[in-house]
Formats: sequence, structure tokens, C-alpha cells
Amino acid sequence: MEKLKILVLLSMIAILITGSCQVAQETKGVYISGTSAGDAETLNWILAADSASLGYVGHTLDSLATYDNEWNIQLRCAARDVEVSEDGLVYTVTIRDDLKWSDGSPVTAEDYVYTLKDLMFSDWLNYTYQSDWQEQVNDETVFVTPEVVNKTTFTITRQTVDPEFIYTVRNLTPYPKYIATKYEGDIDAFTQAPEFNNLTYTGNLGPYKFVEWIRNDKFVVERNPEYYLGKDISAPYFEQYIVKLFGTPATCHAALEAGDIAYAGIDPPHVAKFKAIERINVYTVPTTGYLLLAYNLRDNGWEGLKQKEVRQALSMAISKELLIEKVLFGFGEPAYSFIPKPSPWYVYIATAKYGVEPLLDEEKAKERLLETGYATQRADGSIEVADKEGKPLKLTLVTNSGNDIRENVGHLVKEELSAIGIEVELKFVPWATELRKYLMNKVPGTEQELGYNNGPRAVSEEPWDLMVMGFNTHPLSPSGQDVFYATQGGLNFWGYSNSRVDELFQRIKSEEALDEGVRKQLYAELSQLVAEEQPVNFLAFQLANAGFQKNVKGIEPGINMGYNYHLWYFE
Amino acid sequence: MTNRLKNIKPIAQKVGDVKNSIFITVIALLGITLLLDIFVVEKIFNPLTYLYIVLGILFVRYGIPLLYTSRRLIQYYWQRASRNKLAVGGLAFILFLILLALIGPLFTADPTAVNFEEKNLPPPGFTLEESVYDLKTGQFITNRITGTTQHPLGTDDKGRDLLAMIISGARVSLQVGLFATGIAIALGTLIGVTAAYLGGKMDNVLMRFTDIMMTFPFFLLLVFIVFIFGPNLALIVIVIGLTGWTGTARLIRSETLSLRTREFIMASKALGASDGRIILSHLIPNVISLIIVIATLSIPGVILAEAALSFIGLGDPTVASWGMILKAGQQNLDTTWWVAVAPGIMLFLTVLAFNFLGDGLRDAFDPRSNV
Amino acid sequence: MKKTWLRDYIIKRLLLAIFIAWAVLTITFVLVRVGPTSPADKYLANLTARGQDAAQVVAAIEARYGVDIPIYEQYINYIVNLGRGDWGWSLSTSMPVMELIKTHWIYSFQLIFLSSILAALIGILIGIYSAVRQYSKTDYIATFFSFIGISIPNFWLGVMLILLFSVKLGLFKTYYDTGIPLFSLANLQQLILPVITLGTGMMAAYTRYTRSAMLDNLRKEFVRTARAKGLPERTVIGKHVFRNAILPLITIIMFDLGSIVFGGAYLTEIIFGIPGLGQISFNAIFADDYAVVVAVTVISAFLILMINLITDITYTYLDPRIRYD
Amino acid sequence: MTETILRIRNLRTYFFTRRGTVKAVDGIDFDLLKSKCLCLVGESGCGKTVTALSILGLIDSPPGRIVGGEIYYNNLNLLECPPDQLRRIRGKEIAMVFQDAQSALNPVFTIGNQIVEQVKLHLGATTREAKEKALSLLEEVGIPTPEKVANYYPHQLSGGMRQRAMIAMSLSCDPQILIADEPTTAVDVTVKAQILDIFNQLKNTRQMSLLFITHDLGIVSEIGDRILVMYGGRVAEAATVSGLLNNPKHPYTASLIRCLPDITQVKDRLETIPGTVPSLIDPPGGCLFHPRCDKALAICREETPPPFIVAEGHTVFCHLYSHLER
Repeated sequence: MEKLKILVLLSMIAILITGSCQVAQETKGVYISGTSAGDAETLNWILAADSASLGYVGHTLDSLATYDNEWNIQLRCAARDVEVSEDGLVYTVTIRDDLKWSDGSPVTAEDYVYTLKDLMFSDWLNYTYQSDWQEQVNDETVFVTPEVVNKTTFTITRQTVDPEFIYTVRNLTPYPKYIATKYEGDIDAFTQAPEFNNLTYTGNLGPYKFVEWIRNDKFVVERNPEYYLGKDISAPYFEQYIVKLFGTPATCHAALEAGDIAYAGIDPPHVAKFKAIERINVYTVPTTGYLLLAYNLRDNGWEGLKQKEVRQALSMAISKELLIEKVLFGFGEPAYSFIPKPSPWYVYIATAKYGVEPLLDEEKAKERLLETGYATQRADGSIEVADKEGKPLKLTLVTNSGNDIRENVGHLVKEELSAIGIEVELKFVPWATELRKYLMNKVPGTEQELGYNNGPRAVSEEPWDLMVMGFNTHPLSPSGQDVFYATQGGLNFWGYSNSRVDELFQRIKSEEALDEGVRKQLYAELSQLVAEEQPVNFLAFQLANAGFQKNVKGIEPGINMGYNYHLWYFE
Repeated sequence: MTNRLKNIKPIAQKVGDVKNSIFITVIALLGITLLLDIFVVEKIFNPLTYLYIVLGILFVRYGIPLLYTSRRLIQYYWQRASRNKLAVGGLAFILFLILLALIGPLFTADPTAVNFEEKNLPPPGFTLEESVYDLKTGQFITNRITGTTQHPLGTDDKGRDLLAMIISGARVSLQVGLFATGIAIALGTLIGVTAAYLGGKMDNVLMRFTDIMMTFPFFLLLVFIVFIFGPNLALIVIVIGLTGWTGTARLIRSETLSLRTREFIMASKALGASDGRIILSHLIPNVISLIIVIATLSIPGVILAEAALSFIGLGDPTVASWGMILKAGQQNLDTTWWVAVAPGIMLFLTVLAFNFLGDGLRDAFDPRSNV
Repeated sequence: MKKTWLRDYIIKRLLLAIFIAWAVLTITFVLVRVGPTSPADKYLANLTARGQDAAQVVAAIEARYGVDIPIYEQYINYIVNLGRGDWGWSLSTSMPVMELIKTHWIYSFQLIFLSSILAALIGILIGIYSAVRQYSKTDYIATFFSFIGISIPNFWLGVMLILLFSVKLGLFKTYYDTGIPLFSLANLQQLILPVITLGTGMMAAYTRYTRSAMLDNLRKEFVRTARAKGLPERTVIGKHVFRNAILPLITIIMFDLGSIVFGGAYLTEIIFGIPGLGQISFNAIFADDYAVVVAVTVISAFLILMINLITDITYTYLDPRIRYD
Repeated sequence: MTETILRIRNLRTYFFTRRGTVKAVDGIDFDLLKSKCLCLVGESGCGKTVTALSILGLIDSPPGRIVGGEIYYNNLNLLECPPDQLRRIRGKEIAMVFQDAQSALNPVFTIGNQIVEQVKLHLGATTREAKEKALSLLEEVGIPTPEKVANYYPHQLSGGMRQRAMIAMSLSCDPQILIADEPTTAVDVTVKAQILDIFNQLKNTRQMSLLFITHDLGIVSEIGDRILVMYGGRVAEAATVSGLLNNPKHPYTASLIRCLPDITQVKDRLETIPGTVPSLIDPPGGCLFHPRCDKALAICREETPPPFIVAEGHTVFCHLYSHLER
């Protein structure tokens, strides 16, 4: 959905700072970044659930560490990278000793532990991402236990092993304990705390300091001279950094073309035009977002979809190259599993590349349907697809209206499936309706609350068969996708269940996967299995296009393009 | 002379009964299908068709007899209105549009037929350079697309024929325009005239009710309700109709306020005419010129309101109204400009036609104007 | 001339306005909470992605929004806070509701105000001209010109203006810069395109109503008297006729401010990036931010009521025959 | 012999409508003598109001237009003088009073304002002077408490009061000629007498010439010096009031006088003239009155009757008097 796509772009910008020393540049100019996604909700980031809020705060507060385009660790507030104990249960974090809050008081391990124990894990705050810090201990959900060791060191102890927990730890950002204690226990007071809503406490923890935020207009931060990373090279080199909000993509593009803004994401149809503009550089970078066609494997979907061969047949009728060319204007790569190419765990899928030659063939697809009994062979040898009773097959495809890319994919799928004799009815519904009527499910006839995965017998309110969706895989911890593909996955709304897949996810999150070699092999096996099983038809990973004015220097295009944005400068 | 009137009376009475009985049976039938529709899963009619049927029946039951009895009046007014050439032109265009909306789709391609091979085709005589990125080489493959006469207005980004979409769009936009305005004007006029005519407490009550209704910002309320109950054309029409009447009510009231003190109203009161009769046969015909001005102005306004709803993503997705085409076209104005231009021009001509017709009728109905 | 009955009429109407505003507040308060959508909707997709079960997430969010307690209790708390002048906290923009409105209303107001003036001036002049020269060539040209505005949707016109004047010709900035001080020439300059976009839409209504009102009065007897008094044509039309046509005109101007403009202003704000009340209120609807929706509706309701009152009072000055006692 | 202030020669005013050309005024000649009152009398539709409007150039064109003739005011032909000069004469030297003051006065301006406006325009007076002039005018036409009335709006006055205010307005620039278009028709009988007194009184105090248009012969005798009977856009008979009333020559004038209800005699039915007013689009040949004339001769159907002088200052357009010289 629109917000997820933007999450990727903004998180690219937000992850920042490089270790290598840079020659000092001249500080000048105001860098304006244009976006047509929605405005942020709050600067009190611990309460936020939207990506824009995290993006804004990211300019003033660094996390412990981040990654460059090749996933090398870039230390930020952490003095050394997080150390993991032999048994993978104890994580030791040492922070820099020169971090200060705005009032000059030092940032200590106490602030980090307080943020975890008394804010995130508290019951009065309802922290939105609590599950990141929870684990299952003999089927009871428990929080990890953070402890202060000394002023600049603290540990986080787990009872179960999760090799990918380290990525969560590296992302940790602190709240000032000396301010937060004033509002402890009172969610309303905490929500409306002036210090947190105006970021008055950020000290030297970020390249910029908060100036003003005019809702639906712009978010303005100014250069932070005491920035701990920028002291010797007097980074950052922009006087001010402004996030400018536009009502529609068209006006955002116009502003980039007119030179009023320094950066804007460019939609596929306009990339060629911007490439032709001399004073604008367009970088095409991979993203972690992928388009997919989900099959309703629950009881109110077409029962044929429950069979792997049928799903494979459908995938053989839908061309990934055609989709990328016609819908994404070429800005996409065929996808066969949910692991994006830039991810270190990506492995080349040799076989089971459905939707691409040679496994893109209408006749083969029809044969496979014939084998599974969903087609009849006529005298002249031609195969006619039909359901068990011989009636012509009619499937319902649903996606959210207002998202052009997904509507176009829907139209393309309808066209291609009709080529093999399957009639598709398109249903475009608003996102909120899609969530309530098609995604959420419950066991019919019971008083069960609507949820995204209420077990095998649960069904959605409205029947559907196919759904065009867009998910995002965290490149470093693809195992997070178990929320979609594992039987108990929180968002496994289409009811896919495969014990082998569950087992692999389990092992990736277990002790044996501490050894990265083993984990890579497990991921490889998982990718191959998923490509073969076709729980969903993985269509394509999308490429994003970032347009910069030519005079912005220091940009390194890649998956985490924004990691060194504090070193960018105007020529 | 009077005895002829005498023997007509019983006949008229009988005919009236027959008409009433047919009318009641039809309404009963409709009620049953509605009940069936709600409880039986398979939808017999969608809500908008109900609206047509009800309006159709009302028109047959009350509209046609009214038109028949006042056919001489209509002939007279039409004779005066037709002197204004542009009004005739406007009416011709509107009739053409209605015809287009009704039978047009039979002659054109299927507006929903998607064909990605023919996407972004410009109108004949124009070309478009469209380039696709080749991942392997990192270069762009640009191909020139030239318009074909098969698609006189070109195609949109899904390869659908724009001419066909405009024609099917005409139906939607006209429906929204005519029905919503119809409901709004009828309500507005009735409340406005009654308030001004009765005056005193009644005027106060009605006007305060209008104030309450009017204080809801019209567009905010429309977006609000459509967002909550989901974008559906019938809902949009009804909501616009039920909330759009307040302006009309105030205008009609101010016009009737000055009319009320005129002699001919006093005279008919003196002759013992009932209030209802005075309102219907004396006051309303006199404000008809203002009603027409309001109607011709609000029809385009309503069509634009639907376009605005589509622009912010709340248009009925199952329907290709001009608003939806405009929204899609507006996003790529710099590349596929013709997608937005076609509905833009149609909207412009429709608005112009309604207003010229409105002018013609306004002057025709104005007793003092020397047409 | 002293109008004794006017004073108590105004007092009565003010009390009535407060009552109506309260009615609107209550209706909106209930309406927002009755719909199927809830503030938790937008959190659902992201949060459950973390494996938290949906019901617990919804309960937590609704508790924070304070919508978990029964409606009448919420209503009582709201009214009590309102009594203390606290319009509540906007959770979708994380700032007090009243402050949100205070900082953003000026952007909408200046846009609507300037557009109304532009539309009224040009619209009325064209209306008078085409009425006096009815059925002449100028009448048709003037009508044609005034319809351009109303028939082209302002979101389409806005984008065209930006593409043409800001991008191609570079005369204007492509978006509205809030950095520029409000009462400055630069601010006026950057408002030209938005005002044209919104103004042309409203202009047609002024032209049509002026023409109709003028035509109604042009043939009245007192026009002939005015000419018989030897008054120059300018005075006859400009003073005598227009003065009588102004009554229905004032109604349409005031009515326009109330409804259509608000919609048009919202779209113009989106296109030109003007952070006015339009964007605030519609984003509040999409974010189910009840406090802001109720506040904006009530305030604009009270504004419209005041406009109506002013309209009714100007009636009595414009047309001495009308009284409300 | 008193001097003529206004001379109309062969005035023709036509209205070009879709249904044909309406010859509202088809060749009229008459003189208005200084400080004398000439009454234009005739049924409605005989062209008397159009004549008045033609003098002031107030004919709506299209569809109306003055197609011929001259109008000499103090030997200045009003039809040839430039519009601006004509405009300055209107309301200053030639003023007009209309029939229904209710619709003739602007409803949204006070009486005082509408008078002051005219005085300031033509006499270049300051507002204060104009106000005083207005008050004195209102007093002259017999309106009590002029200060209060000056601030009233037309709808706040009674029919009679409005008519007086109208007259006051027309007198505001001491016009040479006052044209009164049926000033008493819209008011009830009692007020009618008061209005006529005002006109009579004005005739004496102001030496103003008066062109009085009416269809009511009863009024003519009280106020008129000379009388002109019009029929179908042409003059039927012109004479002194006493001469005409006592000795009507034209059959139409005679029957008009017979129609006058006589309070002294008891009659069950009022006299009427059979037939209807002629169509002005295709008028009957010869004398327009011949279809309704009981003394019509053969010639009346073919030729339009020329004027015959039956007595000093008394001419009649009727073939019955063809034996007299022209």
C-alpha cells in the first residue's frame, strides 16, 4: 500500500552516518526533500505507528548503528558493535561517552535501559512494537531483560535464541530518563509532553535540531553544530533540512522539475522525462518491496487453489516480464521468493521460476490443470479449463482502489488468465474496506473477534479468490516474513499452512542459525521451497527512482542510499 | 359551457381511480422486490436502479399528466425560448448527451476492455515517446507510439478506449448531475417558498432547520459520509441531494419574500384559495426563473463535486465517471495529456450547454422580457 | 435610521446561533463515532504485521483515543473540557486542536477571501455588462468567459497553471511557501495562481446571478423615471438598477462562502500546497481524528451562522421593505 | 397670442416586433402653448403615452424607434440634438410625472434622496441647498411634515402621498414643460381631486406649460385649456376644451362624451362604443374610426380624412366636414 512503499524510501534516507573520515565541505544551502505521502502523526516517536513520524525524528536522533549499501555496520551512538555471547542469549551494548542531552547532561546506559524497561515494556504506554522485544518461553510471552552494567554499557538477556534479534537491538534509540520520569504512568501527559512533541532534548544525538513543523506543509530541522559524528569534519553541510509535503505526486514532480526542491521520488511513468533533464540526476535503486498475487486458501476461496499444481499452473499463465514492462515501466525484477536480491540471505533460484520462460507457457498451464481435473480435453486435443462440474471457471480478484500499480496488475492478471479460459471479476475497494471485509477472518457461527489469522476454519466476510498485495521484507531479517507465511503467522490472512515452511522458520530463529553459514543454507532451502510451493505468486521486486538536483554531491546510490546523508553537500 | 364541465367530472373521477390503483400496485411490487433484495443474497437491482424506478414511476404518475395539461403553456414558453439560438444549441447538446449516454455504449468499444498492448495511445496525428527501463542494460528502450484512428480519442494507461469511457462517463456524470440537483432543487424550493409564504413561526422553524443543515460544510459532510459508508454512486447522489438544497432554499425564500406582498397574491388569497394552492400555482411559477438559474448552475457544480470526490480517491471505483478519468489523467498531464483533456472538454461543453439553455428558459419565463 | 426591533432581533438570533452550533456539535460528535471506521484502522496493518493479535491492538489504540468508554460518557467529558476552553488533543497531528486551527485558519481565510473578491469584482462587472447588453455579442463572450471557470475542475486547472507558469515559464514557485510573511507582496505574488484557480470557479456563479438579478430590475418602472430625470446612463444602471439587484446577489455571495467554496478551497489547497483548514479537516476525517473533525465542523458552522445573520441584517438595509419584527 | 413652447410636426413612432410593425404614433401635429395646459385624450392604446415618451426620447429601442417628424422645443429640434444635450434637457426643462408612483419611485432610496439627486445634477446645488429645495417642493405639493417624509421610503407612504412626492420630484428643476402621464388614474377619487388642485395651482404659480395625458374626459374640463382627441395613433379632433365639450364635431369625440356617466340622470346601462380599438399593425383603410362610426360614408373607407377647420382653433379629421376648407 502507499504507506509501505514510502516506508522504504524514507527509511533509506533515515539510516545514516559513515565511519570513514571525509574531507570537510563548505556548509551552505537549504536541502528540501519533497514527498507526496501523508504527514507524520507525532514526534513523540515511541507512540508512533506510521513511518513518516520515525522518518522525521530520525534527523535528530541516531540509532546505535546502521548499514551502508553493502550491509557493513556503520556505528552511530554505539562505541563498538553489539557483542553477542556464545550461547546467543546475552547482548552487550557499549555506547559512546561523548553523547549529551540538550541540557548538557550525559546520555548513559541508564537512559537506554529506562527506555526499554519503563517505557516500551510498560503496560500504561502500550508501545506499538512490543512484540519485537518479546519471546516465547514454555508458551508464555515474556519480555527480554535489559540491565545496566556501567555508565556506558548495558546488557539485554534473552531466554531463547533469535539470531536476528541483533538487528532490532542496533536500531534502539533512547528517551531521556530525567524528562520521561515526570510523565511516567500517565499516558495523556506523556502524549502531550512539550519536550517530546518539540524534540527539545535531542542534544548532540543527531545531525540536525528541530526548528518547526507546520502540519501538511513542512518539517524543518537545522544543522546541529555539536553533532558527535560531525565534530572533526563539521558535518552536516546543509544549513537546514526541510521535508516539504505535496498534495499529489504531480505537483511534487513539478517542483523537482522546476528546481524548487532538491530531492523527490519519481513515479515510473515520469522517469524517462527526468532522465532527459540535464540538471537532474536520477538514481534507480532496488527496494525491499515486492508485489504478489495472494490465493485465498481458506474455505470461501476456490477449492482448486488448495492444490500446489493448480497454483503453479496459474503462475505459469502470468508473465512477470510483461508485468514489469507494462505496469512498472521496467522498474522491477521478477520475484520467486520473498527474499530481495540486495539481502545478504538472497540465493539464486535455479528451478521453479514460474512466470518466466520456460515455466511461462499457456499450454503447459492448461495441461497441469487437466492433470488436476480442472479442465476437459476436447476431441481436437484443445484443453478447456472448467471447474469440477464442467462449468466455466470464474474467479474474483480484489485489490485496493486508488493504488494505480495494483489496479493495473489486476487488469493484467485478468487479461492473461482469460487467455487460458479463466474468467476473472475485478473488485477494487477502499483500503479500510479491504482490511475489514477480505483480510480479516473469523470462524463462522462463533462469537470470535475478527482477526487476521483465526486458524484454519476461519473465513473472511466476503468471498474472494485472488488478491494483489504489496509486502516489505526487512533485508537483514527476512525471517520477519513468517508473520505472512508461517501457519501461526499474525498476518497469514489467506490461510497458507506448510509444516516444512514452519519448521524452517523455526530453525532460522533457533540456536543453530547463530552460525551465519547455517542460516544462509536454511534461507536458501526456504526460498527454494517457497518458490516451488507457490503460497502466493511472487510477482516482482520493485525498483525506486530517486531524483536529485545535480548540485547535490556525496550521494552513494544503493539499497540504503541515505546512510551517509549527513555528508551530502551543495556544490 | 358549465354543463360540459359537469359530465366530464365523473369520467375524470373514474380515470383518476384507475390511475391510482395502478400506481399503488406498482409501488407495492417495488416494495416486495426491495425486501427480497435485502434478504435474498442474489441482488436483483443495485440501489441506483431503485432510484431510477421510483423516479420513473413518479414521473409517469404525476409528471406526464402535469405536462399534458399544461402543454399549451409549455408550447408557448418553448416558442419564446427557441428564439434564443444558443439556448436551442444548448438543449440540442444536452439531448445529444442524453442520447449518447443511453445508446452510445452500443456503438462503441467496451470501455472496460483492458489491452496493455495498446496502452497510452495518443489521439490520431499525435505521437508519444514512452520508454521502458531495461534492468540488464540499465538503459531505456524508447518506442514512439502514434495514434490510430481505431481509438479517435486515444487510450488511457490501461489501454481502454477513451471515447468509450467518455460516453459511459457521460451517463454517470449526467445521472449525478440531474438526479442530485433534482432532489436538491425540489427540496429547496418547497422549503424556501413555504417558509417565505407562511412567515412568522413557520418561517423561523424552517429557516433554523435550514441553518442547521447549511452549517454543515457541504463538501466536508459529503466526504465524511462517503468515507464512512464507502464510495457508491447512489449514496453520492442521495447525499448531494439531501444536503445541497440549503442554498436554494435561502435564495427562493428571499425571492418569495418580495413576491409575497404583491397584489396578485393578496387577490388570490381574497378569492379564498388555499395556502397550498397559492404556493403551488402562484408562487412557484413566479420563482421558476430563479429555480432554473439555480438548477443550471448547480448541475455543473454537482458534476464537479463528483469529480472532486474522485480526485481525493472517494469516487465510486466501479464506475468510469468523467471525474475518475480526469483524476487519472491529471496525474500524468505532462506525458499523456489527452487523457485529462477529453473529459475536461466534455465537462466544459456540458456546463456551457446547461447554462445557455438556462438563460434561454430564464428569459422565456420572465414575463417582462421582450423576447 | 434607528431600528429598535433590530437590536432584539440580533440578540434572539445570537442565542439561536449558539443553540444551533451546539446541535451541530452534538450531531457531529455522535456521527463520527457511529461509522464503521475506527482510529485503530490505520494501525492494524502495521501492528499485526508484528504478530500482535488484532483485538488487543484495537483495544489499546481505542483506549488511547478515549473512545473505549460509552458515547454519553465521552460526550460529558468533552463538554466539560469544552467549558474550560479545552478543545482536546489532536492525536493525528499531536498538538492541541485549537492551536492547530489557530495556526492554519489564516491560510484558508486569505485564499477564500481574495478569491471571493476577485470572483465578485469580475463576476459582477461581467454580469452587469452582459445584462445591459443582453443577446449581444459581448453578452455571449462574457458568458463564455465566465463559464470557463466553473466548468474546469480546479484541481485540473491548478495543475495546468503550475505546469505552465511555474515549471515551463518559471514565473512562480511551484508551491506555497509558508516561510514568506503573510502581509507581504511576495505572499500576494505566490497567491496569484491559487486565487485564479479558486476564483474562476466562483466567478461564474456571480456572473449568472448578477445577470439574472439585473435583468429582473432593468425593466422596472423606476428605471424609466431615472432616465426621465435626465440621469446619465452610468448612474441609472450603476446606482438605481444595481442597488435593487444587490439583494439576491448578497444572498448568493454569502451562500457561496458557506458551502461550495469550502470544497473548492480544499482542492486548491492540496494542489498548491497551502496548509489551510481544508487539508486539516479532511485529513482528520481520513485519520478518524474525532476531536479535530468536531471542532472544525462546529467552528465553520458558527461562522456560517454569523454570515447568515449578517446577510439577514444587510437585507433590511438593502431593501427597506423587509422587516423581521 | 401666446407663444408656442413645443411644436410637434408629423411625429411618427413605430415599434418593429416579430408580429409586424406597430404604428403606435402615425403622424401627429400639435402645439403646446406657453403656460397653458393641453390634454391628450383617448382610449388606451391610442398612442398618447408613446407621444409623451417620444418627446423625451425615452422610447426603448429595440423594438421602438421614432421614424419621422420634428419636435421643436423653443425652435430646437429634439430629434436631431445629440443625446447628451437631450439628456440635459430631460428632467431640467421638460419633466415627466408617471402614472403609478408605487413602481415609478425607486423602492430602495428615500424620497428626499431621489429629489436631491436630480437637483444636484441639473442645478449643481450643494447637498444642503438641494435638501432645502426638496423640502420646499414637498411643501408646495401639499405634503405635511416634509422633513419626516423626506426620510421615508416609497412603500411607507400612501398612494396620494407618493403621487405628490412624484410631482414634487418632477418640479425640482423648475421645468418649462411638465408632461403628466395619467397622474390621477392610479389613485382613488378623493385623492384625484387633490392632485388636480395641485396641477391647477401649479399652472397659476409657475407659468409652466402642462401636457396632461388622460383617458378621463371628466378631468379635462377641470384642468385643460386645449384638448386633442387621439385615435389609433392619429389625431381625431383638436379644440379648446369648452369648444370641444359643448360642440364635439368628430363622431368619435361625440360618442366619447356620451359615455361620460352623468350623475344627475338615472340609467340602467352605461353608453359604450361598439367594436374594439383598431389593430395598429394592419390598420383599416381610410379613416381608422370608420368601422365603428355610425355616420361612416363610402369615402371614409378609402381616404384618410384631412384636417378641416370648423371654428377658430378647432380642427377635425372627418370627411363629414369636407365641405369646409382645409
